[in-house]
Amino acid sequence: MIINHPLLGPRDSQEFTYLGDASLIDRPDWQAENAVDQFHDYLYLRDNPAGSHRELWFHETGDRSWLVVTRDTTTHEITAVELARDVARARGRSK
Amino acid sequence: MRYSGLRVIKEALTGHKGWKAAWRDPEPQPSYDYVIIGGGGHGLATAYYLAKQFGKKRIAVIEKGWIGGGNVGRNTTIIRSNYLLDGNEPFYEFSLKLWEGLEQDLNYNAMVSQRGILNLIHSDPQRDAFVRRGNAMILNGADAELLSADQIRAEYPFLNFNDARFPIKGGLAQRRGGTVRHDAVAWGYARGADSHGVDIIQNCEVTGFRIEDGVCKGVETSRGFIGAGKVAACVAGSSGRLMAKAGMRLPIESHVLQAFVSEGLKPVLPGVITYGAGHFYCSQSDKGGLVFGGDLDGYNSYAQRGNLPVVEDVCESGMSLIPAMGRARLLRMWGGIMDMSMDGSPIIDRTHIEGLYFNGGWCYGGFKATPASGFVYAHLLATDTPHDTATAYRFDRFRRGYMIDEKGMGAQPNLH
Amino acid sequence: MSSVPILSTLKETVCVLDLTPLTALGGTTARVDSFDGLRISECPDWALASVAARLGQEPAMASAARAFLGMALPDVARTAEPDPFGVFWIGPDQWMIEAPHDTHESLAAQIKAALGDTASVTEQTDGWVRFDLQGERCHDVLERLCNADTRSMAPGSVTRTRLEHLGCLLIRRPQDDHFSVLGPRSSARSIHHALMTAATSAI
Amino acid sequence: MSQINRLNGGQIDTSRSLTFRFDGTRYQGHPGDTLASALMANGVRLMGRSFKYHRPRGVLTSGSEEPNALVELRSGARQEPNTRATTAELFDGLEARSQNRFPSLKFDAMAINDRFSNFLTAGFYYKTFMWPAAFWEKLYEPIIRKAAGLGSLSLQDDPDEYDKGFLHCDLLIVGAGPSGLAAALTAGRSGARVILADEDFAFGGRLNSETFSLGEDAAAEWVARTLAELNALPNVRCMIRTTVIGAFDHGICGAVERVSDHLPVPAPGKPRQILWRIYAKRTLLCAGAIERPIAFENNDRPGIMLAGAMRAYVNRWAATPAQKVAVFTNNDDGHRTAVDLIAKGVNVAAVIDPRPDAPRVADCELLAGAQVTDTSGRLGLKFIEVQLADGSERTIECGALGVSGGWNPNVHMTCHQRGRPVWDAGIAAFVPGDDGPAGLTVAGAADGAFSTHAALTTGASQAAASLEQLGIAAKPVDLPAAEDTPVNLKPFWYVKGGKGRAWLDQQNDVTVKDVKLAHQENFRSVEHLKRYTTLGMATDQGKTSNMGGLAIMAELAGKSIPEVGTTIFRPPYTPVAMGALGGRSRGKHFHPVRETPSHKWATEQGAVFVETGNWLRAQWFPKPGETEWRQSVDREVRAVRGSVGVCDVTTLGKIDVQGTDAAQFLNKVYANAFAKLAVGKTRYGLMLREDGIAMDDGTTARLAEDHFVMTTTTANAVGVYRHLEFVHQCLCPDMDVQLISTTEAWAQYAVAGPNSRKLLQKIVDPEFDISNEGFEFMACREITVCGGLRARLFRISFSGELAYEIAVPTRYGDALIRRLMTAGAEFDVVAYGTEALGVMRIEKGHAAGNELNGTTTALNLGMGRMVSKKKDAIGSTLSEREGLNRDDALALVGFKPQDSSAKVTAGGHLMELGTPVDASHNQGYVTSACYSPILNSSIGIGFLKDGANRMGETLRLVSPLTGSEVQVDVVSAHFVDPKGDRLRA
Repeated sequence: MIINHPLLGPRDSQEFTYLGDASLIDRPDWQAENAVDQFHDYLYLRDNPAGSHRELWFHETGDRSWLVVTRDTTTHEITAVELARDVARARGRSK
Repeated sequence: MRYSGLRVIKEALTGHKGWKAAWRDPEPQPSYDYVIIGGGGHGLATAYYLAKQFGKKRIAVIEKGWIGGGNVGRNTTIIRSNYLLDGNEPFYEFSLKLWEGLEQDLNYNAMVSQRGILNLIHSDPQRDAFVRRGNAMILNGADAELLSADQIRAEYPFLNFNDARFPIKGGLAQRRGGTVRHDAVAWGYARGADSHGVDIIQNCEVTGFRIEDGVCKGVETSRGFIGAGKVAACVAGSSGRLMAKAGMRLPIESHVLQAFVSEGLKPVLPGVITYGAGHFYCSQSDKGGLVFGGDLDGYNSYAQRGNLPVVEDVCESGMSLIPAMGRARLLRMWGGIMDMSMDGSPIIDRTHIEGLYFNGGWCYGGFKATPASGFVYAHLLATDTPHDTATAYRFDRFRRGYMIDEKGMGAQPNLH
Repeated sequence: MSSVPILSTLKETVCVLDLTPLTALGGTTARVDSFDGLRISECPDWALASVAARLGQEPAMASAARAFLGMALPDVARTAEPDPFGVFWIGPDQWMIEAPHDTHESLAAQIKAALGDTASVTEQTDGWVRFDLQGERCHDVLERLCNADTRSMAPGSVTRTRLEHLGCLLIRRPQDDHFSVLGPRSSARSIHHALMTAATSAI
Repeated sequence: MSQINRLNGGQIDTSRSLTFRFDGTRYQGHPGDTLASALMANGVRLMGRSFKYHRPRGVLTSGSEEPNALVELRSGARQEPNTRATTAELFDGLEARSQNRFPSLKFDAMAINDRFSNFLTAGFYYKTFMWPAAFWEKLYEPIIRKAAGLGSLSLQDDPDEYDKGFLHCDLLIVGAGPSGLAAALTAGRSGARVILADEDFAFGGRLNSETFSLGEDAAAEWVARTLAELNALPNVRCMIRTTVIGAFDHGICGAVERVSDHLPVPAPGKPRQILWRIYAKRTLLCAGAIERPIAFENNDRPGIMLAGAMRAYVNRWAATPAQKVAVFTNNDDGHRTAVDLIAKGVNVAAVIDPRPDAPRVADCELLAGAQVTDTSGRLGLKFIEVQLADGSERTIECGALGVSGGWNPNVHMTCHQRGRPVWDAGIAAFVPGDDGPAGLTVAGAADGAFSTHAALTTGASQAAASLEQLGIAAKPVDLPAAEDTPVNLKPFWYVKGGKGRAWLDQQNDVTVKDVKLAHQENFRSVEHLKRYTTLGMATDQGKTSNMGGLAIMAELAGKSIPEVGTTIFRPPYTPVAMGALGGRSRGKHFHPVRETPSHKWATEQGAVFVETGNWLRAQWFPKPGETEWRQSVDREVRAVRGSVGVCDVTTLGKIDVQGTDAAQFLNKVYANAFAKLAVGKTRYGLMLREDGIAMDDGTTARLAEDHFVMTTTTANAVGVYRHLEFVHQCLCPDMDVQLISTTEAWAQYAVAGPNSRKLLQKIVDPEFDISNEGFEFMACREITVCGGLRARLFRISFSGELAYEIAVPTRYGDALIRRLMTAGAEFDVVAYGTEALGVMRIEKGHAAGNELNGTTTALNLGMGRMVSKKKDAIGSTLSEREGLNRDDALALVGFKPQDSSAKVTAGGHLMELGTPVDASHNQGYVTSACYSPILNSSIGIGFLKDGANRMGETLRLVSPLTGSEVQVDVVSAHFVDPKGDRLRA
C-alpha cells in the first residue's frame, strides 16, 4: 500500500507501523466517576467497520510522525491522511 | 448414505450413479429453534453437535455464500494443543481429542494426520518460555516433548544448521499435533449435520436481527425473516459487521492473514515446523504442496487479500530456515479475514441480548479449534451454561481484568 | 527554568591523543570500495547533532539557526549546505546538522549554545554510519536497496527510507550522482555488506 | 538422434548447436530453443506423467501456462522441480529429467492407477481409508504422500543468490506483444517513465509465433525496429524475462526477472533472479490471451496440443510435433494452424471443425460438422477417431493434433484484487470487468480485442488514456496496417456421448465425469467444484482448464456460464521461486547484525557471542583452561562481586527526552512519579501499557531541568520509542517535549564491583569528584575522561554491587574498554558477558524480560506501591481491575532448592507438597534460574500465588517436560545483599 504522507508525499506502507483505530486518541478522563468502564471501552471495544476506517500509522522508518489515515477496509483505498497531532488537537487534546 | 471402501468399489462398478448429495439444499423454514449464522467450520460443527450430542431439533445454519468458504477453506490446516495458559489449554486439548476421533464420528475422511508440530527455539529466554509451556501442556493432560538441536537435526537435516543468523537451539514438539484436510472438515460436518436433520441454507445473508424488548426473535435475511428460539452468531472475520447489526461493539478487529502454497513436491517435510526467529510455519500437504504462512499484514481489512511486504517477510524467513526452499516455487497466495481479539483468545458467550449468542475472536487459531468450538458452543446453546473447557471465554473478562493473553501483547489485536 | 546543563563539557578543540577512535566498520581508517562507475566510501569524519524546535519557539529557533548557520533551515525533505555545515530535514521542526568532526567534535554543545532555549539539541555523531555513493551507477545500486526513487530525487533533498531492514537517511547531495546513506552505526557492517552485494549484483 | 522434426526458418540460430540431456539421453538443439521445442525437434513427444493416473503426457502449450511438460531441471543443489519445458531456455549442457514416474518415463509402474481410475474419482478419498482408524496415518497416507507430489527438491541449500529491487514509473506495461509494444511506443515518445516487461525471452509476444506482416514488413522487422527505438529512449526500461506476478494495492506490482536461468550457472556475484517491486502510477495489462482446449475422450495423449501452440512451435521454433498432423477447432483461428503447417511442409491430414458451416481456409481436407471422439497411441498419438457430419466414424492416422476451443483473454491480473471478469458472448469468454485494480487498464487480446490491428490500436490508445490521467500528453504514433480478422467461433466445450474419460485439467487428471459427479453430490458452487475435484488447482492454476469445467457445470445446473461465475485468480501470475521472494535476506544476512562498541575487542578476547534480538553480545569470555561455560561465568561473577568487572551495556535503549514539559511527560508515561526527580539524579521507572500490564522498565537520568536520558530494555527500545511518540503526538500534543533515540551514539559500559570506583577514578578526569559523597548512589553527571573526552557517568547497579555505567561517544568505545582493562589490571578486572550479568541480576532479584512477559503487573513484580494513584499515568486506571488485584495474585519471589546440588528449572511449575501434579493445583512458575557461585546453589525467581505471604514455605518445583522435580523453599528474590548496602558503599 501507499500512504500519501501530508508532508512527504506517497510512501510505501512498509515504512510505517500500524496501531489501530484512531479513536485511541480519545483517551478518557482518569478522574471520571466510571473511569475504569470508560477506559475499558476506549481500549478494548472497536467499531471494526467494513468500509471507511480512521486509523493510526506511525512513520517508523520515516519522519516519526503519527498519521491518521482514512482507509476503506474492503478495498484498501485511502481517502485522507492527516498528521495525528493535528487531529488530536482538533479533538481537544492538549497536555 | 454411509461411506466406506466397499461403497466406493460398488459405485465404481456401477457408474457412480448411487452417490447422493452430500447435503441437501432446503428452502428456509419460517422459524427454527436454533439459527446458527455462518456456514463455516465452527457453525457447521455447532449444528452437528447440537443435533447429535445434545439431541436438539429444528436447527438451521445460514450462510451468505457457500459453506466452507471462509477461514475453514483458507488456512494452513494445522491442529495442535500447545497452549500455555489455563484458560486455553484444556479447550484446545479437548479439540485435539475430538479431532482424533473425528473421521469415525463423521464417517468422512478429513485426513486428520498427526504428523507432529515442532516449535523451534533459538535463544535461552525462548527455551525458558517453551519449557514453561511444555510443562503447562503436560499438566493439562496434553503431550509435549523438548528436543535438542541434535534431535531436530536428525529429523529435519535440511534446516539451516550451517550459517543461520539465529541458530536452532532446540524445539518444543507436540507429536499429536498435525494437519487436517481443511475443506473436508466443512464438508464432513455439513454432511453430518444434514444427516441429523439440520437445514443448511446457502446464499442467505443476514441483514439484521429482530430484537424486541431486549430479546432476539430471529434474523432478517436476504431470503426473508427467519424466526429463532436462539440465534448463534459464528462468523469469524465478519463478527464486527454482523454484531453491529445488533448494536454491539466487540473487542475484536478484523485483519488479513495471508497463506501460501508451493507447487507439488515429493515428500520433504514430515511434520509441521514453526520458526522461532521469524514469521514462518510450514507443513506439506498430502498432495505435495508446501503450505505455509507467517504474520498478519497488520492492518484492519476485510479484503481477503494481502500485500507484498508480508509475502517477502514470510519467504525471507522460509529461506533462512530451509535454504533448499529457494528452488521450490510459490504457487498461490490468498488472504483470510481473522477475527483478532484484544487478548488473542476467543469469546464464546451469551450477549446482553437474550437469545443472541456469540462465538468469535479466534484470531488465527480458529481452524484447530473447530471441533471443540462447535461442541462447547452447542453446549452453551443447549444448556445455557459454558462447557467446562470454555469457562474463561467471556465477554466481560476485559472489563474485569481476566485477559487470556498467550503472547503477552496486550490490547493490540494485530500483535496476537 | 534553566536549561543549562549541570556541567557543560563544551570545548573548542578536544584533544584525546591517547584514545584511538574506530570507524563504524571497526577500522582506524575509512573503508573505500570502487566499482566501475561507483565509489562506496565510509565517511567517519563528520559530527552530527539533531535539533528540534521547542513548542512555540519555532520562529525564534529558525532565526537563531539562521544566525548560526548563515542560512535558513531547509524545508521539508530538503537539505542545505552552508559551509562548513550540512543541514537536512528529518521530521516536523526537526533537522540534523553535520559538520567536520575535526573542527566540530562538540557540535551539539556549539549548536545548543547558539540556539539556547529555542531548541532541543542532541548529539548524534556516533549514532550513525555514513556511506557515500558517488558515480553514475549509484542509481542502479540504490534501486536494489531501497524504495526511494533516486532518479527523480532532486539534488539537495533527503528522505528516510528502509535499507537492509533498517531505517536510513538517504541524502542526494547537490553534486551529480552523489548520495549519502546514513544508517544506524551498530549495523555498519550489515549496511556495508548490503551495499557491496548490491553493487556486485548490479554493476 | 537427429532433429527429425526440425523445420526450416524460425527464430533459432541454427548456426550454433547446443547439447542437452533429457532423462540421460543426449540431444541437440539451437540457441532460441526452449527445452520443449528442442525435444519436439528431436522427435520426443512424451515429456511427463500426470499427477493422479500417471498418464503419458507431452506439451499442451508453448508458454508458462503449460500443465504437462514439467521436468526437473539441472542437478545437484540447483535441481529445480516442476520446471516448464515450454519456458526453459536451452543452454549448452542443460540437464533435465522427467518426474513423478517410476522407474522410467516410458514405463511408469504407477500408471496402474490409470487402470483403477474408476475407483479414483473426484473426492473418493473422503469416503474411504477410515478403517481401522490407525491405518490412515500408518498405511494409507504414507502411500498417498509418496505417490503424490510432482518433482523433488534436492534438499541441499540453494547455492544461488537472489536480489530485490524497487522501480518507479508512470506506466508499467505488462506484456510486449503487439499491444504492449504499441503502448510502449506511444508512452515512450511522450516522455513518460515507462517499464515494459515480458515473461518471454524474446519481445513480440504472439507476433513471434504468427506469420503476419505489419504494414510492408514481416512482424519480426517491426518488432526489432520498435525495440531499437524503445531501447534508445532513456525514459523507457525494457525488461525481458520478467514476469509481472501480481497487482497489489495502490499501483504496486511485483515482478520477477530471471537474470541467470538461461545460463548454466549465474555469473559470479550475479543473482539468479531479482524480485522487483514496481511502483507504477498506471498499469496497462497487455498479457494477450490463452487458448483453451476441447474435452474429448483420451484428449491427453502426447502429441495433442493447443492449435496455437502447434503454430508457435512451427513458426517460432521450426519444430513440428509430428510429420503428419490434424487440427480440431471450433473457430476460424484454429484453421491458421493448418495453413502455417502446410506452408512449412508438414502434412495436415485434416481439419475437423464441429461447425457445419466451417470455412475452408487451409489447403487440406476439411471435415465440417465433425468432431474427434477418441484417440489412440499408448505413449503418443497414433490415431484419432472422428465422427463425421453424417454420423459415420473415421479413423485418421496422425502423430499430433492441434486443438482449439477458442481463446480466453488473459484476465489474471485484473482479478488480483478480487475483481470479477464479465462474460463476452461474442467471443464466448470472460473479459476484464471494470472492478480491477485501481489504475490498471487492459488492452489487446487480454481485453478481448483479438486481431493484431485491434491489439496495436488499443495498446496505443489505452497507453495514451492512462497518461492523460497523469497529465502527460501522448501523441498518436504511426501504427502499421495489420490483420483485423473477426473472431468467428461456436462455443464447443466437450464432445458428448463418450463413455471414456475426457480431460479438463490435464495435470490433476480432472475429467468431465468428475465434474458431473461433483454436481451429483451437490458440490455445485464453483469453489466447491474446484476444491472437490481439484480442477484448476494444478501448477497452471486452471489457465487451460477452468473454462471447460465451468461450462460443463453451467450446463448441468441449467445456468449460463456467467451465472456459475469463476473462481478467483490469485497472485502470483506464474509460480515464483521462493528464493526470489526471500532475496538477500537469508543465512547470516537474514536480519542485520548490531554490533556493540566492544565487539572488536571482545572478538580478540575469544568471547562467545549470543544473539539478543539483532544485537550480538558477548555471552562470556572463556579463559585458557576453561572447558565448560559455567566455569567462565562463575569466575566472572565472583570477580565482579569480589573486585570489579566491565560489561558492555550499550544495547540498552537510550532516548533523549527534552523540553520544558519533559518531566511532566515522564510523569505520564511512567507509573511512578518523575516530576520531582532532582537534576543530577537517576530514578528507576516502571512503564505500563494502558491495560495496566508492565511494558518496560529502566532508569532515567535528569541531566538538566529540561533534559532527561531514558534507558529502556534492549528488546523494547523501538517499541518504547514508538509508544512515547504516540503519547506525545496523539495524547499530549501540546506538551513541549522532544524525543530522539541515542542508543547507538554512546558506548556504555557497566563497571561493577567493590573496586569499581577505584578503577573509574583512574580514568575519570580529576576535576570530577566521584567519591561516595561527591557522587552518591543514583547520581548522574556529564564528565570528561581520559584527558578531556566527553562522557556521561551514572551510578546505577544491576548487579547489586557498587557500580556505575559510563558512556562515551561510540567511536571511542573500543579504546575505552581497552583502557578500562589496562587500568583495572591492578584490581584483576574482568570483562563479563550477558550470562554473568544474568546470574547477578537473578541473585539480586531484578526483573528482566522473562519476568516482564507481557502478562505481569506492577503488583506481580512486587512494585504495586510504585503505581502512583495521584496522577494520570498510562495504565494506572486499568491496573485497578479486579482480576489484576486478586488476593492470591502472583508475586515475584525467590526459590532455593532444599538440596543445594539440585537444579532449579526455569519454566518449571510450582505445586504444594502432597497435592496432585496437575494444572488445577498449579501455584506458579519459575521464570529465571541460574547457578549462583556466591550461594553455591542453583536458584530461581518466579511468580507464586500470594507469594509475598508464603516466605519459608516448601514447594515442589515440577518440570515433567524435562523430567525433573525438586523441593524448593520460597525465599526473597533478593538473594544477595537484600538491604542494598553494597551498592551504596
